[in-house]
Amino acid sequence: MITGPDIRSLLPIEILAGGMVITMLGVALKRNPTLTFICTLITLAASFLSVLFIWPAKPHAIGDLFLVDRFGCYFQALVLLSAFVVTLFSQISLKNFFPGKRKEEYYLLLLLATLGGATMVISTHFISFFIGLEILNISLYTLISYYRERPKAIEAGLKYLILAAMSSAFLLFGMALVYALTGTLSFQGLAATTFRHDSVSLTILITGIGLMITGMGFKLALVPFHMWAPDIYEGASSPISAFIATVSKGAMLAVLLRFFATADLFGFKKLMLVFTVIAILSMLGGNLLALRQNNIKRMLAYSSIAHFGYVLVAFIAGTGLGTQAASFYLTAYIITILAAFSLITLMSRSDNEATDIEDYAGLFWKKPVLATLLSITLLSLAGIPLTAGFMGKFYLLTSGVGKGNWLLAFTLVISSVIGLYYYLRFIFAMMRTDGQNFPIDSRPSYSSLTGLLVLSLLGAAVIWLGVYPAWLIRLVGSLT
Amino acid sequence: MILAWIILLLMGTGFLAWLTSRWSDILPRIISLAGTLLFLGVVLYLWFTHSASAVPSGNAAAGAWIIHYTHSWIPAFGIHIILAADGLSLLMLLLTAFLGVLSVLVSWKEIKTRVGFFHFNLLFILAGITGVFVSLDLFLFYFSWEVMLIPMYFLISIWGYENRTYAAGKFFLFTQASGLLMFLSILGLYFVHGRSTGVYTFDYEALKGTVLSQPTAFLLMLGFAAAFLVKLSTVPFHSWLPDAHTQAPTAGSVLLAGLLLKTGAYGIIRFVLPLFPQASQQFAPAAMILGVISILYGAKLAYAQTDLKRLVAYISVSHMGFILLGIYAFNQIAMQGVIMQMVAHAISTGGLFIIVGALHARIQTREIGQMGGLWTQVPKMGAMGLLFVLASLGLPGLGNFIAEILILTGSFMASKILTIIAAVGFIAATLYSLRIMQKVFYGTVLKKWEITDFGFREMIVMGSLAIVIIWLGLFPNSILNATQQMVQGIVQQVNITVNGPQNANTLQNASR
Amino acid sequence: MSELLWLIVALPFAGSLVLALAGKSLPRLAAAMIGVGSVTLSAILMLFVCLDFLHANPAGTPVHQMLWQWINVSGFSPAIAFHLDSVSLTFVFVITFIGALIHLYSAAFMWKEDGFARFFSYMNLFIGFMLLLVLADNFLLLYMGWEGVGLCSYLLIGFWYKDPGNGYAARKAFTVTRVGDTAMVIGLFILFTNYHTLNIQDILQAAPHTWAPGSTIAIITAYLLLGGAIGKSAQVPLQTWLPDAMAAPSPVSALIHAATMVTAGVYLIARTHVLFELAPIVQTTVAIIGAVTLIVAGMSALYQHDIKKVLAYSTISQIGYMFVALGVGAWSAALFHFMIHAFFKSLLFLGAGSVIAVLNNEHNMFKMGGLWKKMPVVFWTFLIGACALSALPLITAGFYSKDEIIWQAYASDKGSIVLWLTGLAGAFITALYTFRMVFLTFFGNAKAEPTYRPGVAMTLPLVVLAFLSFAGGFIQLPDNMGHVTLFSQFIQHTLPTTVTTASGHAAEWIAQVIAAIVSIAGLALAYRIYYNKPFPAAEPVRNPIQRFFFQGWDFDLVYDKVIVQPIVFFSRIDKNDIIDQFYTGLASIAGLFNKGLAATQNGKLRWYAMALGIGAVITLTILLYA
Amino acid sequence: MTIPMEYGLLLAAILFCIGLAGVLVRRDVIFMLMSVEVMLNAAGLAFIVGGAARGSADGQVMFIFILAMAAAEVSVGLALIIQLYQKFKTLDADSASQLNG
Repeated sequence: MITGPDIRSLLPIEILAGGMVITMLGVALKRNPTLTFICTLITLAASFLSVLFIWPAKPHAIGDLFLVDRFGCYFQALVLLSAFVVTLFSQISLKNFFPGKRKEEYYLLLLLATLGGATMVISTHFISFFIGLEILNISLYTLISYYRERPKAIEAGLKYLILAAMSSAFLLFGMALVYALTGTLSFQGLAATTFRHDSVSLTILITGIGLMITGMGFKLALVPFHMWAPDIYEGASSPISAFIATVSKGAMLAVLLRFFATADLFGFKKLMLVFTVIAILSMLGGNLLALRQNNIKRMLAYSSIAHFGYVLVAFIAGTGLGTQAASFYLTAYIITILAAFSLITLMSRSDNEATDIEDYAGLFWKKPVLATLLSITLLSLAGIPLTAGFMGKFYLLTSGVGKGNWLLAFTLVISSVIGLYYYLRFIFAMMRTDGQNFPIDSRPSYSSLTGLLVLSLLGAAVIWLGVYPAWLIRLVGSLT
Repeated sequence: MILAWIILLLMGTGFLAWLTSRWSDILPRIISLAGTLLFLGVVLYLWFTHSASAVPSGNAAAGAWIIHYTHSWIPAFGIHIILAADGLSLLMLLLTAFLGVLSVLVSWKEIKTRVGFFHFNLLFILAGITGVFVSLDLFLFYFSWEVMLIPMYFLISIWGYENRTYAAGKFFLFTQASGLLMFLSILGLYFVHGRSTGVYTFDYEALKGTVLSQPTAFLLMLGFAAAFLVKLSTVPFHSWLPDAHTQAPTAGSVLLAGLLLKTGAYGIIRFVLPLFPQASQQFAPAAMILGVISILYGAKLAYAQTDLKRLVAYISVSHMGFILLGIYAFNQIAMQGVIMQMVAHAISTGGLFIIVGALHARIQTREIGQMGGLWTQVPKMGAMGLLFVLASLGLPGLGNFIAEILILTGSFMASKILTIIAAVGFIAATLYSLRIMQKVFYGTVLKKWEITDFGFREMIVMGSLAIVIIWLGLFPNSILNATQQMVQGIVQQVNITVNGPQNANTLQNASR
Repeated sequence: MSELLWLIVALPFAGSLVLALAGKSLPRLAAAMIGVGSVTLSAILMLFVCLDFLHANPAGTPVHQMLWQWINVSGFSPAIAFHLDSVSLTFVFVITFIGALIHLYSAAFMWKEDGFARFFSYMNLFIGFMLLLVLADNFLLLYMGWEGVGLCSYLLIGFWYKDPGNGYAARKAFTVTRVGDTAMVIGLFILFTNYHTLNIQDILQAAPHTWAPGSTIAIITAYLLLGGAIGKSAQVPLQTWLPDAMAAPSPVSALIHAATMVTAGVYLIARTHVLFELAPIVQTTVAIIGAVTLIVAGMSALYQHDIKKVLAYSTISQIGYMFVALGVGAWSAALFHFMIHAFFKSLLFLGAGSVIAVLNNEHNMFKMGGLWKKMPVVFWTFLIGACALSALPLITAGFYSKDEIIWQAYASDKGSIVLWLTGLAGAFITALYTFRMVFLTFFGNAKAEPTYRPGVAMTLPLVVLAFLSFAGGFIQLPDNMGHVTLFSQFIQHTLPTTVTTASGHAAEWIAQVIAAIVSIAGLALAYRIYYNKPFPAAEPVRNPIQRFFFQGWDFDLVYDKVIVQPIVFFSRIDKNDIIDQFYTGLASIAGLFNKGLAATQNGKLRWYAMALGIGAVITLTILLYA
Repeated sequence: MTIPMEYGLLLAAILFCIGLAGVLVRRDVIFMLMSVEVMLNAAGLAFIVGGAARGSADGQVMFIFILAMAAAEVSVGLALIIQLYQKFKTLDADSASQLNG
């Protein structure tokens, strides 16, 4: 029986859905990309504000399906924020790559995907989780291959479709096994229920959880489920890559955290072992893969593999400090990576998306502002002080060391030193004085100006979090 | 508070210099010069007002801070902005300010491109180093420790010489890797302290009392040592230094040799010894051996080089060996020698680097094979070169001699064999130092260079350096008195915590 | 008066500083005024201080003057302070007085050279450091002077820097002496760790009570100090630098490499005599080293053709005599010979210098000859010097000083017949090579024409020194003839008297007669071989033995093979730092990993799917079987 | 008579593996898509079995959702495949590997 409080606490999702329907109707009445664009922005903004509005003092459960607590709301806010930025830059990107084509669907799909993400982060039940995930996935397939002229886009879309579907199959089968054993689909139930402790059922249960990890690990692009990431990042347009890196991964991380917390699996030694292995593989593998990568989008993809490896360090540290660290780090990472991809979008021209390291050669002396922002971004990813990335890494290490996971802490340190190398490569490329001119047209269009503004805001946020993170730490501290 | 203002002043000047560069190239120079001069003025004021309170007083507690400023930063982790200074810090600040002014001056002609950004980086390096020398919160310390690297990286990688990318990257990776290890140790210490006392804080004074089990202490100590030994370019962690020094622009080399290396020594004295007395005692033999190896290996490599700047760089390696040897001798004489060496080496090597830079600016080469007989054309430069070469070979009457004699006398009490081996370094120093004079200024003129002698600005720079190095040689007490109290405190603490008070006293008497 | 002591030291330093800063802009005359003036002033001051010292305290109680606290670190507190007693006064006298004369000489000698001001700035600096050395009241200050004079010697040897050969000689001098100095420094460490002070007098007083005679530590310390001494004083086996040092302008050789610096070793041993007396074996070593040196160097001098090299080797061998004296505990004899030697050897060097100068820088004696008529002043003074050097009996100061040493080498309680014989042999050789030099240079038929006659500025010092090396001896006469003991009494304020075992005037008479005969015999032999004989101007062909002696007993050869070559070789290998390779290795390993992993990203959909499956399998395996 | 749950799950597992094998061995994209469908349905079957064993309706509900989602997926998939064919003139999955490295 849906009650008033339920409706109130689901407001963000409702606004999203409602806004989307309205926008769709609007499109039906009159095709006008700008209008659609604005509607989308308004919807996202409204939804975001509603999150702040409903900011819950105490968790509010809606049946088994949803749990609207601060944690969920915080991640909803993150998702919506990222979606907002992505939308802004999508408009620029569309203008460059998709001139004179129909752009309205794009925004609708974006809203849909966001809705999926927003649903995932508050779900406490396999069904709600699954629905959110699939809404997100299926809209993503389309978004990735939206620029259908570009073979790469199609290839990426198809790859993602097959692989994501596979991973969903793994996830579902895992769920099914767990369900078969416990007879419940809610995270809570998994913790609560007791079942026959014979070897067979135990095997089945463990297998189930293992398969679920596979499915989730795929979404988070953790080694060894990471193969898709670089190709998709490269094939998709920069804003969509940003969307994958932020909304889709962030939402999945939120689910993972919530799932393990609610079903309290942190005590499950073998699981933690699995995650330790995955974390180490991801940290080292990601950074090593990126080491000599000349394509900045692929580089960011690989680095994001490593970064989610880092996050796992906090994740393994378990509830409390671990969750806070993960949330903090994810926030820092989202802001940074959004800045990065937005920058690529701004750099890009219709004939060429600025992805090669050569395109950035000597940028420092041609577009100092852009270059400075990109350097800040890269330094933040590298975890250098004065940037959000450093504080995030500090938080992660603290959680790791606090739990005495020295192995993980050391791997983190070593791998981030490796990582330094390729970030510096790009920074130095920008310092170079012999770079052949990459055609950056300097005609200040309205949209690129707003883009620059947003970008500067993101950059400022990175620095601010790096210098005065106390407020955010307090915030994430209040989540759990 | 004054300390915070100093740092802000430097950063502000940096930004200002960067902004004004769009209008003219001379403006940033003037602004930076003014800023650094102001910095120097303030520090000198502090020095003369406070060195009175820093003169040796009977009982020396290492916590006797002249200036102390605390402000909350990240309460959730007990992180505060704690800025404090004692004799050592003040001395280091003085050095920083002095070299800061000089590095602005030497860049006056050398740096022609992107002047604003250059000075921005220069001043941020100074700010970072200042932060390192005055932060008493371990988190803040690490923060500044890292902050000073980035601008230095830019400095090398933009205005450096032919092979700058490689050098800059190497420098950054080495320091980062070791720095992160130290950071792990800091966190470890943080948690150990927190668990035992329930107070989670990065405050140096609080952490100093932490009770640690032997192995834990040793491991944590190693983490710190890693960072500082790399910074001190101790063999075998030295290999970043020759490249960085060689490729950096003159100002960069001066700051690297004069200050960044010193942060390593400072870190050991300020953090490793007080935080881990026992562990340090365990580590001492190894450290002293490393020191001696550095002295000799550095000297050997210096003798082998044909690139003048690389040669000077290896001299630094050798001299830093003395510092390491002295620190781990654990007595006041050696420790004071170390502090003296920190200053003297900064001056002498700085002078040499400036001369090399001036030469390179004039003849576009650093190969000593290309030089020779230059005295005829540049007698002033030759004379200055002679002075600093003599300083670096430890001629009595110049700063380095005081430092080295104190260090060796002190270390002789700790380990006779090692000291005797280290003394061989004197002979080695003679070889490589005189080689510089011979190959560059004496001998037959190989190429007819048309070059001008030092100008007014350069003579100001070199003159001030010369005066300082001679002053250090004749009136070292003016420095030693300022640090006496702090040194006494640390040495006593180390020995007391290890041998118990009575032994410590006997050791004190022994050195009386 | 003696409170002006510091001024004696300060003046030369000031002069040097002024010349160094303003030298370029000053006219030569002004530079000369400053250079010569500063030293002359301190010489005059010295005379006053000297008189003051003699009158004020006949007891010869030392004067102490503290300028400022140099270092003060928990007990390690040497001061910049001076200690003036009879020994140091003797040295100060020689340094300033002869220094002033030589400066005057140089003003004329160097007039045409460029770098005139630089020369005088170096010379003044040297005087300053030398005074520091002999006046220092603590070992650290002494060491400062010690290194300082080494530096000046380096600078002056390499004064004509354009010739790489000079540079090499300079570096050789500095490096070889530094080897000795390092030993000395280690000695200082031992002294400090044992006495917690570096004040010389304190240590000398404390030593006998702390260290048992012949105790190991005393021996080690004494040996280390000896190391410093033989380095500076060019004794075997560290003598090789001095002959090369002749690359310096002649006045420099006269001042640094004959009169003052090279005798610093003598000063050090005399100054720390207590420590040596505590280690008898070391003192014996000193005597032996001296004996060996005086023969080795004498033989080499015999085969030189470069007039300055002859004098160089002769200096080495004369200092050998002093070492013998020190070794047998004839302290005052050693110092007496030091003073007299300073007179006549600087005289000889200056004389040789003028000869060389007027013959357009001709060093080879075989290309000279017949000069005695052409430059009489130089000849006569040189002759007096030569007589003093070869210790012709009764009339020369050299006789009285050297004879005392030879006698003490036999008579003192530490002396022995062997030392005595060596001394005699040395005396013979000395006379031989000295007059070989004289005859070759001044007699026979002229092979070169003097370009000019040395002016009064050059001849005046010669005359003064000639007078001293003739009359200087009469202040100290053997007790069997006149028994004048002004000098030894003066010295004995500071240093102990010599304990003689063999006594009786008869023995001494015999000894003196023998010594006289020996030196005259040497003269006679030289006369027979070299007087007015036509010698080819060209280098004489030498048989292996001659070459062996000519090359200073091939010490250089050995050192080159055993020490220099290995060092050079060692520095060649591993020029660019093997350790660096290790780190580059790490980097390339990472690179390999990158290649390998990048290969897996082959873009094949089915491979990706496979990877996903494998991942799942791995996960399950860990979960189920870990 | 009742079939033990394990048997049903085993059947589902076998189906799942068949589907997986299909994805791995077939080069034709359409067949890969079909194999994925098989995997999904295997999961669905497992839910049914579980639901039956537990006597709760959740399993069936989940199955409905899976069907819906699979349908959506196929539709998008086929659209993409058409595009693929237009671009690459083939349905061979491996031929579409511009993105690599």
